[in-house]
Amino acid sequence: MLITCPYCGPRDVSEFAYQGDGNRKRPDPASTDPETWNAYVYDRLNPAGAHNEIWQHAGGCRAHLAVVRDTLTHEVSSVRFAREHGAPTHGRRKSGAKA
Amino acid sequence: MVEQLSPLEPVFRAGSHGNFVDGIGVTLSEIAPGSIVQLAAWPGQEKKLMATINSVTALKLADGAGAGASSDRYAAFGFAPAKFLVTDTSEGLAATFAKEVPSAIGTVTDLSHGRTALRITGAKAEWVLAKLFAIDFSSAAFPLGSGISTTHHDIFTQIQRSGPASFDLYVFRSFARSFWKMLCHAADEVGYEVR
Amino acid sequence: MSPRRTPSGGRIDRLRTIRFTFDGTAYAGHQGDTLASALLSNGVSLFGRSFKYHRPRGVLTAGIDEPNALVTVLRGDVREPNIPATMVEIYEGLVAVSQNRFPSLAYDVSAINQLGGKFISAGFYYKTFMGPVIGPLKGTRFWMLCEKIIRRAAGLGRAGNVPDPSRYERMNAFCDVLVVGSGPAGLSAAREAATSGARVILAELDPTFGGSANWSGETIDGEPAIAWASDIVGELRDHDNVRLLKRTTVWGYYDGNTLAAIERVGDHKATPAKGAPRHRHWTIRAKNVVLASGAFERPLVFAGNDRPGVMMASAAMRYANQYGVLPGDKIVVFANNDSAYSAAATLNKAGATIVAIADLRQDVSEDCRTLARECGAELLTGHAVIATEGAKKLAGVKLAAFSIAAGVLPGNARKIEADCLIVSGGWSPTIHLASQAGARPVWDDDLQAFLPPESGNGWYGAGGFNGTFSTADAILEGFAAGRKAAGQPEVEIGTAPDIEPAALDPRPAPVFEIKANGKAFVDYQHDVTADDVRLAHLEGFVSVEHLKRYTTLGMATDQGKGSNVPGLAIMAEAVGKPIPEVGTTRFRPPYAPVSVGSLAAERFGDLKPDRLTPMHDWHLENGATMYSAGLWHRPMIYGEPGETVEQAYVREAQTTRQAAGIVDVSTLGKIAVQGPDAAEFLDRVYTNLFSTLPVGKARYGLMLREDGLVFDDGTTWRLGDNDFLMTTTTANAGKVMQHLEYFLDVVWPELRVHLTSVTDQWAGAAIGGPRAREILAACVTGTKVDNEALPFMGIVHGEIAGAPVLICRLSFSGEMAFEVYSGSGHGTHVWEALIEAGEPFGMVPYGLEALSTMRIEKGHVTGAEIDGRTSARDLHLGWMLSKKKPFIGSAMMDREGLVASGRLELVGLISLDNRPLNGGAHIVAEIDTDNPHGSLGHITAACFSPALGKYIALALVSGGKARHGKRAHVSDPLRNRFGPVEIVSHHFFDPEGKRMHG
Amino acid sequence: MAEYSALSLLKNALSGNRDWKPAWRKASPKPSYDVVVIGGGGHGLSTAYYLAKEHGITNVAVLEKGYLGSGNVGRNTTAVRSNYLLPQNTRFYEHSMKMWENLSHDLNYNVMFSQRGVLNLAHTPGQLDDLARKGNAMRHLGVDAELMTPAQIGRRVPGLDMSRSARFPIYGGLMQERAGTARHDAVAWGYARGADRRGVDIIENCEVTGFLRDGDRIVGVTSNRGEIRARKVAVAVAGSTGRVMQLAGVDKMPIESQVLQAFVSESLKPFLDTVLTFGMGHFYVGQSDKGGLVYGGDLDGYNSYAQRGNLPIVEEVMSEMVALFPSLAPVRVLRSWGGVCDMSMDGSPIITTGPLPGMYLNCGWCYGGFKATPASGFCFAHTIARDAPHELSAPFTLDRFSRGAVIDDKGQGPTPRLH
Repeated sequence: MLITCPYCGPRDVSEFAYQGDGNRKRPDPASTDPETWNAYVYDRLNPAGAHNEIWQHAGGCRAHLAVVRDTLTHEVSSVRFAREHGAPTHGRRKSGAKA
Repeated sequence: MVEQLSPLEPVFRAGSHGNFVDGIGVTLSEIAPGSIVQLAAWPGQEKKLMATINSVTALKLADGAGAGASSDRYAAFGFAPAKFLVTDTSEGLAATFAKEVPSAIGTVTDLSHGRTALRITGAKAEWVLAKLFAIDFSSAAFPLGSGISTTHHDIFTQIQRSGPASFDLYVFRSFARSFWKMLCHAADEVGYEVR
Repeated sequence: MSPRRTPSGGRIDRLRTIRFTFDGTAYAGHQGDTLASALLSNGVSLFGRSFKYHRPRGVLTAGIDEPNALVTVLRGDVREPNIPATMVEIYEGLVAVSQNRFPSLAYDVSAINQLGGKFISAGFYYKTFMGPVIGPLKGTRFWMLCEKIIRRAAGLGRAGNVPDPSRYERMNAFCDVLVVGSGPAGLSAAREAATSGARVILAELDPTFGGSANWSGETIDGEPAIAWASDIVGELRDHDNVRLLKRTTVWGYYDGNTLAAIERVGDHKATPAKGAPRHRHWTIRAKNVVLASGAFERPLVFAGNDRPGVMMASAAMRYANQYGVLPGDKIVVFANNDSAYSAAATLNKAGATIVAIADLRQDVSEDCRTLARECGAELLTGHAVIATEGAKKLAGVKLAAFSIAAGVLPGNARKIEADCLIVSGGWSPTIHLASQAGARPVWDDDLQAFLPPESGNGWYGAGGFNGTFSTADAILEGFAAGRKAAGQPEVEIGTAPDIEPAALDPRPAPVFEIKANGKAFVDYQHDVTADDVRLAHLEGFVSVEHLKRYTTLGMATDQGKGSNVPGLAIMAEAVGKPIPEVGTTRFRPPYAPVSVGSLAAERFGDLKPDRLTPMHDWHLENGATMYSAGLWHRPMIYGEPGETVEQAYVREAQTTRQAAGIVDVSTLGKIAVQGPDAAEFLDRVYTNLFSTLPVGKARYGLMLREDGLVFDDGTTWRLGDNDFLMTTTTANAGKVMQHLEYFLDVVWPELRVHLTSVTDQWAGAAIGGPRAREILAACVTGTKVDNEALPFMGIVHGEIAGAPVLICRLSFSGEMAFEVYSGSGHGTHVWEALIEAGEPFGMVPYGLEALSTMRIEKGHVTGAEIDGRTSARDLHLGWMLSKKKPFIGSAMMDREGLVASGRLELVGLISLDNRPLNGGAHIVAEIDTDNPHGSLGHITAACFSPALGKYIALALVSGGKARHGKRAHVSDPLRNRFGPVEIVSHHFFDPEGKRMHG
Repeated sequence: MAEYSALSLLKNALSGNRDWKPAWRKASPKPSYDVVVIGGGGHGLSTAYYLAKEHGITNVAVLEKGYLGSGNVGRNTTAVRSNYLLPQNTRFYEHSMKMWENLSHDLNYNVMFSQRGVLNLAHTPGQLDDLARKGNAMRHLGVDAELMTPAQIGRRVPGLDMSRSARFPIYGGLMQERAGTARHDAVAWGYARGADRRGVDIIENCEVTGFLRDGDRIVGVTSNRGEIRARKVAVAVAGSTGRVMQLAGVDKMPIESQVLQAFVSESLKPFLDTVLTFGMGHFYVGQSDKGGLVYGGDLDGYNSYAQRGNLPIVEEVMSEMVALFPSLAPVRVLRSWGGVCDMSMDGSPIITTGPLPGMYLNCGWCYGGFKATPASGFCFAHTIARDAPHELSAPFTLDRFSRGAVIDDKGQGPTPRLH
């Protein structure tokens, strides 16, 4: 599997570290609402199909990437810098929608 | 000034090794620059940082990922978004940059002791490196002067193409000895000279 | 002259004779022979024994699909089992032995299994061997007795215990077009792609390029196919943009057009070239792939089809044309299609007698009739082989009239003497790689085969792979596929090359099995018969996967290359459905078995790199015993002659507490945290405040995970307003870095902070003990180190022996202590200067054992206590949880489960029987050696404390503090250590910290 | 249906093996059942079996999307053990182990449970202490465990690199002798046959396409074979939990589906008579009765439902194998495959009522579900029949996350790929 890092270009999956569901939005740090926090820390979207994910190019430029990848085919349809387009800063996309 | 001790010392064996009867495929050496400095700009400040690199080293970096250049004394390349590795044959580069790079532009991190710089040169350099890295080393994909960040298993490596058949590799110092042994092992097949 | 070698022909070098042994007997062959061709040329017919029935087996094929002729190749004491003799190139001194037989290949006692035939049919083991419900053999015991015997009988070759001295290597490659297979289609594709300027890799699993051109006997535009192929190979060699890989099997098609291949670099050599690997594991990232992998000829399923001497027709042809070997003198042909007629013609031309051709079809084309006539064979259309004769070698066949509709017709069978029966049951395209890439094959009624779709995401097919069996069409398809793969526009395809002899009709009759009495094998190696397939049906194991799993069909080392389709066909008939409705198998990597060593590649013998501190060599030179801490190597003790480990660390710790000691702490994770928002960032990631830390001071910090449990700890030093040096534990350095980077990049991108790993930039030496300050004062210049200049947690810059150093006064040992950081390249220099300065004060270097001892005495926590399940309060670090600010973990740390009573809390233990305590021992209220129970917790770390003169330990115990002063017991049934302990505070030694504050 | 025995084998052999009956009926769905179990894998089948056997609930259908046992019960590396650190896990898996010890007899189907031991290796003194902690925890719950010295290990496992100069020398190991391996497919088939004999309908090629609701309550399913109503709907589809729960409108779960690869070598004569795990990586290996070395390692480490993995893990696993057994470098890997694991947030499973009324959920088995098959079905059946958790599975309910009562045997926190 290859992921095309926006900085480094296409690289083997072995250079990347998976950081999971990119749809999660960290609650307001001042909030202590247990349900919100519980959902953030423990619950994950886990779709069969297009999935918004965060990967870190740990073995390269170390940037975190917002990746749209199909969990049925492993096909990567979009890769962007997370810090610029970080999924946590916006709501959840409709499943199947391309970034 | 106290000289830096090479981490390769006990395993650095100058001379010809491996299958060199039909010729030397690659030459391996340690570069030991005086300074290795990491420069990193805040978002939007990258151009200013590049201008500073230019004013200090006279190296002109093109726009775009991994762009780099080198002179007799300096080498510089981008290895991550808005991040650059700059080397100098002399010591003291970090201090120079610390004066030149205000905190509004970015940060300066001295890695002169933290990274070990190795050079592989020769007709078989691409072949030997391809044993260790999943990187396309052909000059079309990896042009002269440019740099990349990658890994060989646990060993994070930054690589700059320093010549048509020459690459400079920067590895964490603690891994340098293991990496050197691996590099020599990979070069056995083509015959190599350590210089 | 070997008995079966033809007087001329073949691609072997008859001037070069190679000597080798098989089962101890010496044989000779020629350069270019495989072990199979060389043994056949010597008249050998018995190659191996089957898996279950131990039936004698010969060689069935000439290639990678060989199910029967498996051998073990010996190189000294190193064993390479289960290699098809058809894939072993002979070399001078080759030693091969047969397998799965005792005492010998010819006389194998386990052949008695055949008598149990019907009893040990498919799946029999599920129905028996369960044994009695009561008594000494109840439970699993009876089965395990039986299993021992079954295991010994099963298995093929034997693996050795002697380490393989071979070298294996990896190669990463990138190309525009990877062509798999170098037959006419592949060569044509490679040429076209190369001409367009694309970067091309051509991979061929055989030792010679050309594929079927090597044995087809055809001419292409008037030129022998072999010459045509070598011309193109020569042309390709002249291209800079082409890499030719022979002996290279592409075995895996992974995501992103990443393909894996194994190149057998040294297997055909007696001794490898210096520095050359035995196998090279290629990872090829190709923009596009041309699959020109050809097709496999399928056996027919009939009684006795496994007798040595039965061979695939194409294989026989290949032995004759490529190796100059005749598989028999008197040959009978048995086929359901035309291709066997070419084989008959070839074998006849090479000198064999074709006794008869039994064709299952009633109607046979005029072309075939002519070929039969020309080779002098009796043509028996509408006939089938219903049995074979002979013991360990074919002596004759029995033929009967046959109709496709009714099967074997009643009437007298006819016996024909023969020493070889060549068989063709049609062809199955080699679609494995396409299937791995996700392609769904489509059944083709004409060809009675599964064909790949036209193209896939990233690949194009050509030739036999597509079910295109005429060489002319294969060349044209290769041309087109090569162009497409290279991204060239399609062009009008020119005229087809002129091939002689003309192609025969590739369509077989839809017959897979001839039903008659006797064992008819579908999967040769695993002894799966047609009756086994029907039994599976009877018992409801109808889906392809159930069929495979229940009968083991297709699970042998040949991976069902020949048996897959016949097995399906027999099941389809039993179910009464068309073949495609029964399904097909999805192929997975590897296409053919791959050596484990090749995949380990450069990591074979070197699993992980060594991570060494700058002072590593000094430690070794000064008697340190090292051990692994993750990838790092760290001194455990600096033992003196005759000392035990305990004596050594007690001496080291004691000396440190009495005078001074020095320890290498370079492995601590160090992260430069820089930028205008660095302090704010640290406030968010640590439980305590860092924005209030003045420049030139350090502070101990604690990090939680988001779930509120403790993650890591360490000191962070403020070197400038915007410049912090964070230290982490050695073990967690990488994880902490990743954790911080995640938050910066994903959660708080607005913070201007840069993180850089500077672990390797700094050599760290911690020097502690009552004399530590004096030692420093003796060697540090440029700064004072007294209490005023360097108070507790203060930081100063200075020099030692000319090298710049950064000194922080902090203590892990509980003594007056300092961490001295220098550039790594100066590490040994500074360390030696410190050692020299310390000598007059009696300072010793100490290792991890003494370090651990002193930290246990002080009750400091490490990874043993921060085990991912403990909270800050469990570790009595609740005081570090700031109430002034939110931080990572603050929202989750008070959940009911994390504040419940009865959690394991950190305590100290003192051994009351003056015997050592062990890490991992449990704590109980009352000892019960026979039936240990009631664990209250466990010991995390233990030592002999020189400061207390007692064996002590840290432990996590339910109830914790409430048990201080109470008695309990260690219960360590694993090491048979039981005894009384007193539960005390984890601050064993100098709880007020007088010593370190000085 | 006839009992399986040596005698029945002989009788059938004499009649040409023509009288065998299907191991289970090919049932068609009825309009309604007391319980519908979604998932014809090990856990679904054992659940149905124990519903019938322990609770007398026989009006049960097991719905399987593909062929029976096509999920992880047929894709795992067959290890059965109860060597856990935390008491909740140890108790549950030990109960399972006891059921395994009698399973072939219970099912009248030889599942070939072979108690040849599972040995965890330690490569530093610290690791050995960690193993001792685990082993002692087991012993304090009455479970067998022993420490082995390097010398003992060397004798038990010839071919293992025992040299002190090895990159990660072996300091010792923790052995559970009662652990071992079983024939994975046989477990599915045995439970299917057993459930079928008690009247359960096993319906293959029946894919659930949605849930029937009465208000909030789940009252059945829709499938490619029509509507099937049920008083209770049980979901036991580890590996597909995300997909099936999404059909019920539950799109967030404390689970990531990740792919785990496994490998088998070509058949070898007996080489390894135990199951071995490496302490410096995730590698584990056993040998099947057919002679193949069955082995695997780490997860690929990303979400996937594709049942296929990638090369880096292949290479990692092989590297670890030859690091332990340098003589196996010339031996060849024959097959590889991928299974999709429900990786939960604490590495422990979920057996629970809900999360919707009328629904029961069994999932989150990470890569350890096979060994749990008997106890999982046993406890899940109890949960379904009694609408309350069994004492053994009570700690494994869904609300443990919000309560902070996670069961984190590896101490890795909510990062599923690290469990």
